[in-house]
Amino acid sequence: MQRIGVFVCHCGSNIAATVDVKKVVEMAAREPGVVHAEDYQYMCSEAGQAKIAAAIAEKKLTGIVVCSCSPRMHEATFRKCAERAGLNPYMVEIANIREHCSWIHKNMEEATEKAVILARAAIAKVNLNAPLKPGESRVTKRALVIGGGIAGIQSALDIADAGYEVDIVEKTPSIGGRMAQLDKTFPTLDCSACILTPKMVEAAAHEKINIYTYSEVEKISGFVGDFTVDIRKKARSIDANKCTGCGACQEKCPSKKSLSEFNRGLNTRSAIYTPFAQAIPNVPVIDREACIKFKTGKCGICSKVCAAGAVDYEQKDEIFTEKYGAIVVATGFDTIKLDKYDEYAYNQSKDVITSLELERVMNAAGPTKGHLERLSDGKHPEHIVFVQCVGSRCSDERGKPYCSKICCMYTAKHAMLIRDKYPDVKVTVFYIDVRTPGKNFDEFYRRAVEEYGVNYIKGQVGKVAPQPDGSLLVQASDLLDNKQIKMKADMVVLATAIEPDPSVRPLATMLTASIDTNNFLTEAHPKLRPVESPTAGIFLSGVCQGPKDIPETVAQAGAAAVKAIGLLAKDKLTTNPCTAKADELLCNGCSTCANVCPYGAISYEVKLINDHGVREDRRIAVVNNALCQGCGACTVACPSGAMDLQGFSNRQIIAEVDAICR
Amino acid sequence: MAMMKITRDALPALYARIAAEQSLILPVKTAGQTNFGLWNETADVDLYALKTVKSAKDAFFPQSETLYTCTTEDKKITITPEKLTDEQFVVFGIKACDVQGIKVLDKVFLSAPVDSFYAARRAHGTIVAMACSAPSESCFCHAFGIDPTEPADADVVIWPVGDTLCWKAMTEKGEALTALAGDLLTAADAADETALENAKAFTKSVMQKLPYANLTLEGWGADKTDEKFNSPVWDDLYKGCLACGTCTFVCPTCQCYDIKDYNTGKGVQRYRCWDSCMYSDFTMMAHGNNRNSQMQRFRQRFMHKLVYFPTNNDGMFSCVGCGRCVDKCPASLNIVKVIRAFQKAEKGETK
Amino acid sequence: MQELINRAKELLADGTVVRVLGWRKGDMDYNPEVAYFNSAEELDNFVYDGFCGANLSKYMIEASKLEGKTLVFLKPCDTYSFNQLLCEHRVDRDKAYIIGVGCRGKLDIEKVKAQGISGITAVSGTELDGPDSIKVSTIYGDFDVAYTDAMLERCHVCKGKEHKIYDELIGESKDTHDMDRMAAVAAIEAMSPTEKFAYFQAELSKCIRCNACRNVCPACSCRKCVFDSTKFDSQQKANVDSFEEKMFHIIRAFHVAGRCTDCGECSRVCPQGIPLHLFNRKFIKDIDELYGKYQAGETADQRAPLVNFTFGDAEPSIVNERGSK
Amino acid sequence: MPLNEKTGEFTPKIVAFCCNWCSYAGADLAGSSRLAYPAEVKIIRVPCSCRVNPMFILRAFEKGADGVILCGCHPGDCHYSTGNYYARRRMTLLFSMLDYIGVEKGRTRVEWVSAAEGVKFSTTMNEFAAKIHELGPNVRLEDLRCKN
Repeated sequence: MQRIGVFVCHCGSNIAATVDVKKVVEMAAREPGVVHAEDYQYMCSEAGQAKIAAAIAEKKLTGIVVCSCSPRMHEATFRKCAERAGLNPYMVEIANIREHCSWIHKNMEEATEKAVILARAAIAKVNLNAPLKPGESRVTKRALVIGGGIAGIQSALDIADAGYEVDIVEKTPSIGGRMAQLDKTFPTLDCSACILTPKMVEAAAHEKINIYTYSEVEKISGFVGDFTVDIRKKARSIDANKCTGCGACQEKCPSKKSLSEFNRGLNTRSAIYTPFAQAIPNVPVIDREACIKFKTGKCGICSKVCAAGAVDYEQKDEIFTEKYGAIVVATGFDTIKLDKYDEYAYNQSKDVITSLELERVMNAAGPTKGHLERLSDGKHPEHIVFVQCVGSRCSDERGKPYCSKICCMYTAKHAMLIRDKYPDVKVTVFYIDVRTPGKNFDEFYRRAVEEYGVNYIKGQVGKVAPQPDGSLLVQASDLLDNKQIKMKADMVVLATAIEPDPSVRPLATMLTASIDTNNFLTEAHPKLRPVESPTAGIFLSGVCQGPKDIPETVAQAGAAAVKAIGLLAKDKLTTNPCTAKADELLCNGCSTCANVCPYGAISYEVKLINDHGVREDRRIAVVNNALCQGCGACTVACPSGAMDLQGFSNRQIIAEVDAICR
Repeated sequence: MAMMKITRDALPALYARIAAEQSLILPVKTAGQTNFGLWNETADVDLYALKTVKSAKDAFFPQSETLYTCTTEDKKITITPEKLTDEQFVVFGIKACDVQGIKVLDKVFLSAPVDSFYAARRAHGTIVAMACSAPSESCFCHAFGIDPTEPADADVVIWPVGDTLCWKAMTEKGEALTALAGDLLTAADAADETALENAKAFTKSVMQKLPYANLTLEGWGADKTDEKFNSPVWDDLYKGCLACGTCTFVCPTCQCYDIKDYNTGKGVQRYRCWDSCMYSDFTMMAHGNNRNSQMQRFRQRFMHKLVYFPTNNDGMFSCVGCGRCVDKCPASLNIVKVIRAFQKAEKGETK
Repeated sequence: MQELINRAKELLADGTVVRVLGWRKGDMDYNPEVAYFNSAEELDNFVYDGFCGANLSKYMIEASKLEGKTLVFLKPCDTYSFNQLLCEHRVDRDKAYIIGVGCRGKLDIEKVKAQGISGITAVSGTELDGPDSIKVSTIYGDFDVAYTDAMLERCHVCKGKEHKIYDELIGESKDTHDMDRMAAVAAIEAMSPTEKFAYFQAELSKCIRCNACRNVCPACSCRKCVFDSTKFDSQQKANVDSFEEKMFHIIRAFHVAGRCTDCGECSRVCPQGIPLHLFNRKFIKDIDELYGKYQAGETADQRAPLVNFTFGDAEPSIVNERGSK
Repeated sequence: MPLNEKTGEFTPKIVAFCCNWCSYAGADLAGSSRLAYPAEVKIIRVPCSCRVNPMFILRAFEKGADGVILCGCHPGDCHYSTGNYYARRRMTLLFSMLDYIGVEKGRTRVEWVSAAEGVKFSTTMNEFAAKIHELGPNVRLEDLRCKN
């Protein structure tokens, strides 16, 4: 049986004016377990707290109830007070007789009665309270960044600058990501490579950053502060320590017919290759599928020409295990496949391209060396049609329901760049809406229209038909003039929807991080915790969380880094003790609880259980206290009542219900 | 006392007359099922049902009953014992097997220490037994020496004969009830007596044709503990058992109960309620359970009925052959299968 | 039936399984019991006919704890339960060898008795390939009863003849569906609150808390039921008044909502004939109508509706529009 | 003993489960804004609406409550991201079942109240209490043992 003290606060006249405080004290004193009850002007004041501390000591109280303002106001105060007096802080309950009582009721008798009942409920609850102790877990002071695009690079740099070791894992042979493929960036039109490359170099040179390119995350276990990750370094077939990056091997490689991933398949590359000139690391990779040596056993030219002797055909995938305290996910995006969009003739005509392909066409290092020309015949185009929202804001299953957010701006950029460089080329843009929120964005778009004479037509393109003369016939509707339009074009550029990189799905499973129906990683709170995953210790950087442009990506990358730093800066994590706990004897091991846990906090283990003399191996739920946030979803999902929430246990809540309904 | 009779049409009037003086408990149909229940004007009486789902046990040993109530006011606790039954009541239409069931309960509850709640009910209850006219395929009361046409130990016995019921008071309580029935009863004549004898003979002929007519209790009874307890037959038989309490709760003789507290918010009601030895938490103690497998629990129930009880009660079995468990067991396990499985095993036959 | 016995003997003999879970001949033609068979000799008492209604899936929870594989016979509707148990890690697929047995609907002797037939001594014609009517012999004479007239309620709303999980199939099955599964639920929904209350009050007042419905239910597979544990202060054995029954039956149905395959065992075993499936089906109907059609046990890897959601789910206030007028 | 039982009028018992993050704060805001609602409403704080077990609601009725209301964060705003979505399904099914067995509609309610919606909290409680007054005492789910 508890020895409970009840402390009723007047809150000056805030409570006492409407609630007969003395009556509450008198009634509370009669409740079972209550051995002490008193009132005071301001319980939260130093003098008030001293009274509580004194009573705890004198009456050997094991639990206290403070009838005062909202627990949101002073629960922490009274818990600390109890702790100082030697009482477990979780043996404190608050009866909210101010916000929920004295401030809303005028009739003293009614308010007093309610205050008595609220006190009674709190007493009934504290009778069942148990001392709780926050858990502790250690923090490995090292971060993992998954994805080496601008988001990953920025997060890694920020974390490393704060003094923590960071590993970047990038699945392609070089960091740089999508941004490396872009030509110019809006709205400033500065060259993408010019601003990205220094960042890449900085990351590579940073003493706290290790970059694992051509590598993938294989397995993740553990939890916040203490993740264990297996990373697969795929066989590059090159000894990176010996390679000087001279490029002779690529020049001499006889297999040159593989499509260049970096150039979006618009031209070819050799079997041994670095994806682009500024690649980091500047170490090539042998594409074993395309390599003659690997296919036939003959050739070996690259090895022969390599002065450094860096080529190693025997190299194998290497898996190593590392511990991390925090994980930043920056897996980025890809454009959606256009297989289902026959109406745009993307697969029929080489002159129908995606915007990302246009970036390569416009780029000096691209397949056309930066000359704007038709890919089918190399002719200079006279008229280019841009189609917006290809697969974005789409109501059918071919596309995505969301707005890809970046297309309006990059299309304006493309239109403007073309008109600037080739004033003879006519540019028409079909749009549903032009969305330009952002600093200097609308100005930018208006310049495209007003200064550069880009022809914007509100309407949707219904069909792009390749003509026998090699041109394209674009059929569209003009929604403002309400008429059908047919126009000839030499090139059509599709602003293709972006989607999370497909690698994010299996990764999310490994991380037990939740993803939404569009495969974007879910944030812990859409407004208040936008860069954290609900799974503690996982932070979201860049487009893996939702469509965004470069400045937003960099901002989020920084924010994710700060959150990770905040975690790594701690030596130990104190965990909320109000977590779920499974009663081993009652647990069915049915996994229902894990299904509703938003934090991936529940796992299962097979354990030998002695159930009143019956010994058997049972599958039992285990809650990781470092991950559990104490929502209680599992407690209700659990049919046998095995899962309970400490601090808000079934019996405690029932006791409150009973006390109120008495 | 002389044989009386009442016509079937007059029964409602009889019920009303009895109920005006005392509580009347009789087979009542609710939502398609017949159980003993309190009579009132709207009750759908189903006197002619062969078997109620539950036996008449509730009338003397209710499924749940409060023993005492604790009320708290401030820190003061007041204990109020539940009042013992002090009003007369009539249980009408109990079959011979169920009356024998009550005799079994008497053994348990009326021997020292006497169960005062039960004793009070027995003292105030009048039993009107009704002879069976058409026993069914699950009946085997004969195996326990019960004659369904001649219920023993009742206060009044009634026999349905066509549209008439013969009525005979057997005890003083029965006489009092007969007096209360007054002019609704008339004296039976020789023709009635003949018809009754014919009816009894018919019932007995039915009994002989039923599937369990040849069931005996050979091998069962007092002092058979050693030879039965460790038999491998149990292990084979129990497997289908779902560990529910159906057999226990429909049984006229099962007498185990649990004592529990109900939190009323203002205190505690301590009540007892039927428990089942088939339940995994039966006799659960702090250290665990003394029977921790379903085989043991299954064995307990039948050993108790067929061995332990007769051992402790001069050979009286605590099964009366009502056949309710035969009808109701969800897994089609029942005491007859147990009786026979052992008889076969002991004769060296495989099941 | 002989085919089943032969196959079971083969599987025992070649060591594929170490025991057989099936039905054993009862002492009457209509009460076979669930039993294990450990040898070819014991299998001579195996039976499979219209009265083998028991769903053996739940027994596989215990069988999964035993050494070696158990051969289990599952009817089409039982396979849903097995899948559901698999989904909840309550049975071990590797410990089960499943023979999907044919089914043409299962019989209920109570339905025969309800036709006024008593003194039953024998019932024949109930086997899988038997005739359209069964022959009931009684001490008063013989009666023919149409097979469908003696069928369990659940068979009139048969989910189909397809086995959802099995290792091999023996015997033809029949889809015996000839009634609207939700008709009874809809009829209750159409009542006024007072009528509804009266209906359930009458039904539930019969409950004797024998727990047969719970213990037979393949979804009620908790090691310790919440009503048997002290965790919720909900331990109940009494039936002092009607509330406890309501609490028990609402929560029982709620706990299996989205997990109940509608196998009908609860109603089959209730000694008081309470149509317990009407609780489960109400939840199924609501789930189907509000969250999209869902059949528990269809596969072993579904996400049950109550551990799932969509952003656009109906608000609880929809009950005000859908419920009683 | 309830102090104002002297009037002899029906004073319902109403239990309001409020999630800690939104609705409890909304109730606090109603308080600090002095937005009155009947004293019959008593609030129980739970971490999230998904913590509320249907058994708690039945328990309240068993013990004599006349109305039970559950308040949580608006869908999409749950502090734990998804808790209220589970609560929403659970309560929808439970309420539908209560209606099905003949319990008067309106004795149970779910309302999403944010921390900023003091006005909504107060209005909701006023409405709900009025509804319970209209329905009268709960007799269909009470346990007679809890009556005196």
